[in-house]
This record gives sequence, C-alpha cells and structure tokens, in this order.
Amino acid sequence: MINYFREIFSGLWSLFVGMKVTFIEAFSPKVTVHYPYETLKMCDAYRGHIELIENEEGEPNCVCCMSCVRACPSGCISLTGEKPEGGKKKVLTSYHLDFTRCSLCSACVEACNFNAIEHSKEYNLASRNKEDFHFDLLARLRERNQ
Amino acid sequence: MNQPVELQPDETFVLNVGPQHPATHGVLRVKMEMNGEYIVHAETVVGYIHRMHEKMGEVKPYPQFLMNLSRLDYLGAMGYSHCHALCVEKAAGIEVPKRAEYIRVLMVELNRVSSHLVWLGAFIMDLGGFTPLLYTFQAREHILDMMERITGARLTYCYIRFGGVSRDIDDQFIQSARDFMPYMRKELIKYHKLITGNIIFKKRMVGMGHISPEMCRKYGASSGVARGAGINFDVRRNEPYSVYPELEFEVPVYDGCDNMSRYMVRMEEIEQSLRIVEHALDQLPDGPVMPKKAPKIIKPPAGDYYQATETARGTFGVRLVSDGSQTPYRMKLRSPTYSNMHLFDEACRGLMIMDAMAMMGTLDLVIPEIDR
Amino acid sequence: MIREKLKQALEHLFPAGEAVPPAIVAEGEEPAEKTPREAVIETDYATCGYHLDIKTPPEQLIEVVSLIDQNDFFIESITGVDWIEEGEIEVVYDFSRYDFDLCRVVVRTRTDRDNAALPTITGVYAGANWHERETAEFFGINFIGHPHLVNLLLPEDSDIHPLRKDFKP
Amino acid sequence: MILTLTILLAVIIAIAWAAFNAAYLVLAERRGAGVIQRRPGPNINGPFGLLQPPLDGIKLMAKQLIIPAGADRFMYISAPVLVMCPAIMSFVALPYSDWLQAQNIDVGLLMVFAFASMGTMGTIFAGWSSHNKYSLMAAMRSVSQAVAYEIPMILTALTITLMAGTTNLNAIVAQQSENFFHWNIFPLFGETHNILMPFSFLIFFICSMAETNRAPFDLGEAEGELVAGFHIEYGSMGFGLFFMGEYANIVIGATLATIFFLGGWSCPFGLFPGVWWFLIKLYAIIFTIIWIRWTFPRTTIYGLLNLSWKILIPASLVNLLLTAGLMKVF
Repeated sequence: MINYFREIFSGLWSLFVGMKVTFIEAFSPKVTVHYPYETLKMCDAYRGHIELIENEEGEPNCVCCMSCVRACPSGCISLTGEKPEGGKKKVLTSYHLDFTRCSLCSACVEACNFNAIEHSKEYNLASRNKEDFHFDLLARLRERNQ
Repeated sequence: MNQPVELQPDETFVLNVGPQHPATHGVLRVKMEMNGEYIVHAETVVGYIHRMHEKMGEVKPYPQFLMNLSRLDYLGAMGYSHCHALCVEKAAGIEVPKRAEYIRVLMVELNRVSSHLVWLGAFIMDLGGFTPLLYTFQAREHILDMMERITGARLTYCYIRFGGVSRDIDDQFIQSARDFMPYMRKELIKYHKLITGNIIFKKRMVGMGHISPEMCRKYGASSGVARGAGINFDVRRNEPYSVYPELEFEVPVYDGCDNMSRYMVRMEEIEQSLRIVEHALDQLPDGPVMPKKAPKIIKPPAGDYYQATETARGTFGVRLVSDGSQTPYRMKLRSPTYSNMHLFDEACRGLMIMDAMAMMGTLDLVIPEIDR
Repeated sequence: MIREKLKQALEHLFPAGEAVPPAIVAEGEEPAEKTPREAVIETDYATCGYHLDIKTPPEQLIEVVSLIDQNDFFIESITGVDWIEEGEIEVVYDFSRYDFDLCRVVVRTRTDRDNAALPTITGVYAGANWHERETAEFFGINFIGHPHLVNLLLPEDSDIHPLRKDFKP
Repeated sequence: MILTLTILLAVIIAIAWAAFNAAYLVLAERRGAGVIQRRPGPNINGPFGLLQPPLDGIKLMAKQLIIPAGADRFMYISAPVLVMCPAIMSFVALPYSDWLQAQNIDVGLLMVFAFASMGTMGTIFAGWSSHNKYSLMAAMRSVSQAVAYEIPMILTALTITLMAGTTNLNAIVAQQSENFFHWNIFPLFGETHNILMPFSFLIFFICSMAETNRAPFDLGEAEGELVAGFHIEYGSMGFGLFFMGEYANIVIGATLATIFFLGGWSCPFGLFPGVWWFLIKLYAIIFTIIWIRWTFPRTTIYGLLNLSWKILIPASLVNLLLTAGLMKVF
C-alpha cells in the first residue's frame, strides 16, 4: 500500500522534473538559423561539386592527364584535350561533370597532380531538370572570368 | 501482466507496418499478424533500398570503393570506413602512422556519440515525445560542425584512406573537441532528467521487450542489444584493434534484457565515448597522417581476410577475398543491424504493437545498413 | 582454450581427413593446388583475422555447426564465394564468441555451381535464416529444408543471382 | 422576437469564439513548441505568424476531399461534423463572466458533459468508416479511453456539484467569488473548506487531457505506431475539423477547470472581477497543457487504462465520499 502511494508521488515528481527542464529551455536563446533569410558560410574543407582552377592568364591548370577520370568511382568526369599547333602542352577543350552520378568523394581532387580542380562551396543545387546537373566546367570557368 | 485472450485461427488480421511508417525510420516493412493489439506473428520484409554494395566492391578497385562505405550507415559512417580500411590494410600490409590511427579513433568515437544522439532523439519520438529529438540534434550539431571542418562533409565523410586519413586535424578542432566534453556531459544530465527519470518512459521501458542472451547468440546480435542482455561483449575490447588497447574505457553492461537495459547501455556508451575522445586527445602523438609512401595501387596477396570492428550499431565485419588483383574477388559486408533486426520477428511475438514499436526503437535501426 | 577443444572435437569428426599443419600462406607463394575437402586448419590470426578455418563436406555441415553451437559460439554471418574456374561455390559461415576466449571460426563448404544445394542450418541457428536467404538469392543456392526461402534483399519476383561471377546485368 | 434574436446572436458569437480559439490555438501550440525547442516556429505569414491559421484553413479547404475506396461514405463524411459540432455546442453554456454568456442554463454542467462525450462518437465513426486497420485500432483505443476517463471526470464534477449544490455554472463561480482562498482549489474559507480539492483538481486536469486525446494520452492518434490514428484517411477540411475539434475540446476542458476550481472570472484578491481574469486563467491552463505535450512521451494503452481504473477512479470515489462526509460533519 505504501509502495502504491510512493509510486504515484515519485511518478508525479518525475513529471515535474521533466517539465522544469523544458521550462528552462523555453527561456534559452534560439539556436536555429532561419535558412532562406540567413545562411552560414561553408567551411574550407567543404566538398561541393568540382570546379576548375585557373592560372594567372585565366586558363585552366588542367593538362589533360586523365588521372581524375581514372580515379572517379562513378565515371562522371569526361574531358577532352588537344595539342595546339606548335604548342607543347595539351590544352583542355572540354570538361564535363555529370553531377547526377557524383558522390562527392574527393577522389578526383586527390588524384590531380597539377592543382587543376578543387571543390566548390556551392550547396544550393536543387533542380527539377536533370540537364541542370551536367556541368560544363570549362564554360563555368569562362563565365566566372568575365 | 497483459495476456491476450485465446483466439480462433480466423480471428487474426494482418497489419502492414511500413514500408512508409513513422516508427520504422526508413523503408522497412513488418507484416504483423495481429490479435487485436497483440502481435501473433511478425515477418520483417527488408530490401527496399538494397544497392548491392557487395557487387560494387567486386567491380571497383580498392580505393574507389572507399566512398561506398560511408553510404552504408548515414549516421555512423566513420566506423564503417574504418573497418574496411583496417581490413584492406591488414591484407595489403600497409603501415598506418600512429597519429592517423589516433585521429581515426577520435573521429569514430565522435561519430558514435552523434549517432547515439540521433538514436536517442528518434527513439523518444517513437515513444511520442518530440522535444528530446531537437535537444539531441543541438548537441549533435556541435559534433557535425567539428567533423565537417576536418572531413568536409557532415554525413558521408569519406575521410579515411588506406594508410591514414585524408587531412590532419588542427588546434581549433582539438580545442572545440575539448570544449565539447563538459557541454555534452551537461546535456546528458539534462536528458536523464527529462527522459530517463520520467515515469511514463520508465513504465514503457522496464520489463518490456524481452530479448534473452540465448536469443542474442542464436541471432548474432551485438552492440546494445547484446550488452543489454547481460553479454559483456564489445569488439573494441574483446578483440582489440587499432589503438583501443591504449585507451581507457569501460563497456557498460546491463542484464535486464529489456528496453531499459538497452537504453541505458547506449546512454552510457555516449559517456564512454567521450572518455575515449578525451583520452585520445591527451595522448595524440605527432607525426604524419599518411605513410611516406602511400601505395597508389593496392594489391593484397591472394587469401581470405576478415576484420570486425565495433561501430555505433554493433559488430561490423568485412570479409575480403582477394585473388591478388587490383579489385577484390569478394567483399562481404556483415552489418550489425541486419542481425539485430532479424531478432525482432521472434522477440516481438506476444507484445502489444506499441511495445513492439518501442522495442524496435531500442534496436537502433538504420535501414540502408540492413539492406546494403 | 576453446580453440584447442573445438579443434580436437572437429578432428574427431573428420577421421578421414588428416590434420593439416598450419597453412600460413607467405607472400608470393602459390596456394596449395588442391585443397582437401575436409580439414581443420589453424590460421594466423594477425594476417587473416580468424583462428580456425574448417573445411567440411556439405553432408557433415550440420554436425560441424551443431558442435560449434554446443560450444557457445554466435553466428556472425553467412556468405558465399563463387569460384567460377573450379565450377564450385563456396559458402562461408562465420562464428565468433561473446566471451574473452577469443576464437573466430570460419566454416567453409563447397557445392557444385550448376546445381547448388546445401543443407540449411536454421535448425541449429535460428539467426541463419536471413543470412541463408541472402546467400541463396545472391548465388542461387538452394538451402534444403529452409523454412522460408524467398528473396530477402532482391525484389520478390526476381530470379537473378548477381554475385555469381558470370552475372551480366 | 428580440429575445430570440439576442439568443441567436449570442450563439453565433459563441460559435465564432470556439472557431477562433480552435484555429489560433494551433498557432499557439506550434509557437509554444518552438519556444520549448529553441526554434522560432511559424513566423513568416503576417506579424508573429498570425496569418498562419487562416492561410492553413484556406489551404485545407482548397484541397480535395478524398474518400477511400471501401469506406462507409455517410459515416466517413459525418464523422468530422460529429466531432466539431458537439464541441461548439458546449460553448453555448459556458460563462465567461457574470454577463458574458450565450445562454444561462441551469443544467449547464450536465449539458457540457453530455456534449463532450458525444465527441467520441465522431472518433469511432471516423475510425470505423475509414476502412483502415490503423484507424480502427485507434478508434477502439479512443473508446476505451473515453469510457475510462469519463468516470473519474464526472465523479470529480459531482464533488463540485455536491459542494456548490447546483449544476448552474454561474452559480458555481459565484460561490468562489470573494478571493483567492475561496476558490475551490484552496477552499480555506467559505462554506466549502475541503482539503482534498487540490487532488480533485489534479484528477480533473488529467482526465480532461485524456478526454481530449491530448499528449501524453493521445493514443487515438499515436503517430509512432498508428501513424495518425482515427483520422489517418482524412485530408482537406475533414482533417481540419478533427484538428479544430480537438482544440475546441481543450478550450472546454480548460474552461471547466477554471470554473470549477479557479474561481472563474473572480479576481484572486477580490478586486475588479471580470472576463479578463477568466481569460488569464483559461490560457494559463491551456499553455500548461501545451507545455506538457511537448515534454512527455506517450503512455501505453494499458498504462493509460491502469492509471484510470487503478488510481484515478478509486481516488475520485474516495474523494467524493470524503467530501460528502466532510459536508455532513461541518
């Protein structure tokens, strides 16, 4: 009989302890970021989709060694390059990234020995159109330079 | 205490819980044969998000398979990469620098804390309390921020490489990890006040959802399920790997075999993980995080290799059959929730549906990890 | 030591197969040409990750597994390996222990590729149910006596066996 | 004629008040949850999110009402009405001050309880007619829950009636009007000094939460196991009516608690009685209910029934008996 009442009262007490916790929390400051109105900056290590790195002349660093293509587990990079007349190095003519298949694993960036690709800090990448995720990185580079 | 009435064979009905159901945390379906609110028989149907990672492992060279391991378990991805890396390193004989191994353990343990926090919040949400989920997410956010700064991702880390890790940690990370410890301990006290002591919660947990040690053995359960049944088993200590022998921690064991024991085991695991992190930070040696000559092409000698580790969800094992080429001949991923979930069919018999859901919560399910 | 005990018990079970000395395959060395059908091999834990490697013919599988069950091992996983060149599928059973007497046991048994069938061990370990279903659908093995041998992870109506080496999607 | 018109107007105002409360309590709940969980809650539509309820209403009304195949159409459509109508009807009898009341009914207490128990009818109609196993189980739960909690609730109300000697809600308040110590919750002075009343209040409060299917007793709509319970198959405004009915019931429960125990519109110090005191007390209780919802996990169905049959009903019976005895003695 005593246990019956003790259980009731200890049970009631535990409820009040819980309510105190939420009461204190109710007067603590908000912790959320109101997303479309405020945004956070991505950290340096953030892995977005890849982006070409340019040299001083605004041309891509890429020498078309194809090591990123080979390193990619999903086969989402395709690039072409050609040797210009009289030139010594290969010049990048197209660099396509199929972002629908990319899993942002960073293998291509690590495979690159010429500091030619990096991760962008872009994360607002939602679209209803699949074509929006086939990036022409060379065109993006040119666009950025203008 | 609650016994269903005797029933005729045609008095039961079949209830489809899932594939989309709030309590199954993903696409899992349980076909329950019910007698009123009592479960007569349950059959779990898995495989809705099966992606055949094992086949991918057979067709890709070793380094390209690394990122798949993060996709198995979206909450505790680091532990899975760790196991895979350890297995391949063992097979190929790659030396890992001490510092890298410490950083791996640091990250795995932080990841374990964050995984358990999500489990805690989601579990209380199964029980109908929504608020603890957001409290645990606040604490988890600190961990994710810390790890994002180093690894570059919040869930699919892909941080561990064969021979080391991709990026060294810096002073800011160490400082924030140290600051996190007292904060997290304070939060844990809050959770205990808000949840563990609560009479409603206790009534739903104590003595409910019996899973016996014998059942654990027959089904190969691990993690909180086994330790909540009084089995003193943790791969980190029973079968030491990595630098765990150098670190101090205890393995919490409760022998209630009920929901409460499994819950308490996981809550104490958070504390122990914090202890490991603290200790690893104290002992962190200097040095490189990748070996001088990290092999680009990995060709383990032909043979059969096995490595098990303790991830956030239990014993994860990688069986690697190599034929000496650049791609594995066979890559078997033994996932812990697979065994834990299998046990549900038998354990939930005779329970009421709400107790069965509470028990399902204590199994700590992550469905992609069952389905692989 | 549970390892010694189990090894002796198993050697008792295989009177025909003589005990093979520990086969530590050194680097570069060719593996043995023809592995015996039944053997208990003590392996090097540091390189392989398990202690005992038991090869058993399918007929004796249940006996071996029961013996392991009696010694309080828990089932860790069941999987298969398709040795297409030898025309055989190897099914691998992993067992381990909950206590500190660490002993990982691997039981291997082989069956013909074209007409793959093995006895089920669900009678011994109830937890083998899903593992066997998974192995059955991935490799196309018929586990004779299994209570509910339908596809687990693959779609219910599919009859592909994706982990066979000759599988073409 | 004029009298009839006045009554009609009063009833319309009561209904509007019920609907207004139901709609804005949804917002209050969401904002309250946000405060407890350290996030803002809905604050985009209008100042402080005040336009959220009407916009939600427009959205719900614009949606198609889908009747599942195999459903009992008549019952399916009538269920939300059966939940919302009795809730609104009860408002007619509820007094907010000595003059602010739609209709002063001598059996007001009985009428409110009668209508409150009719809401369960809507629940079981919805659960049965939806042709869904989840909703059926939820309906069965709701019924057993309603039966279990009606008894202690009415027993407690009976205690109040015994002390007040009337079922007129105005008269019950009038007896507590002097000051704080005359309220039924702490009746130290006046005719009805009864030390058991705080427990009565607790019983009544718990029962009113259980009656209105509020967390932690929301077993009828336990989303953890029964997804959404009895209104799982309802969309559009059918769902909206269930939602509003729930909040209207909360208002009724809180109003009754205020009238029975907290002295209605009387001031704690006997000064300036008025409708504002009533509203302060009413919303304090409602916010406590919201606060409780966002703190506790859900009970189990047998835990809930055990609580009722093993603790609350004996307690309220003992309470009734002792109150009767005390009244005889003093």
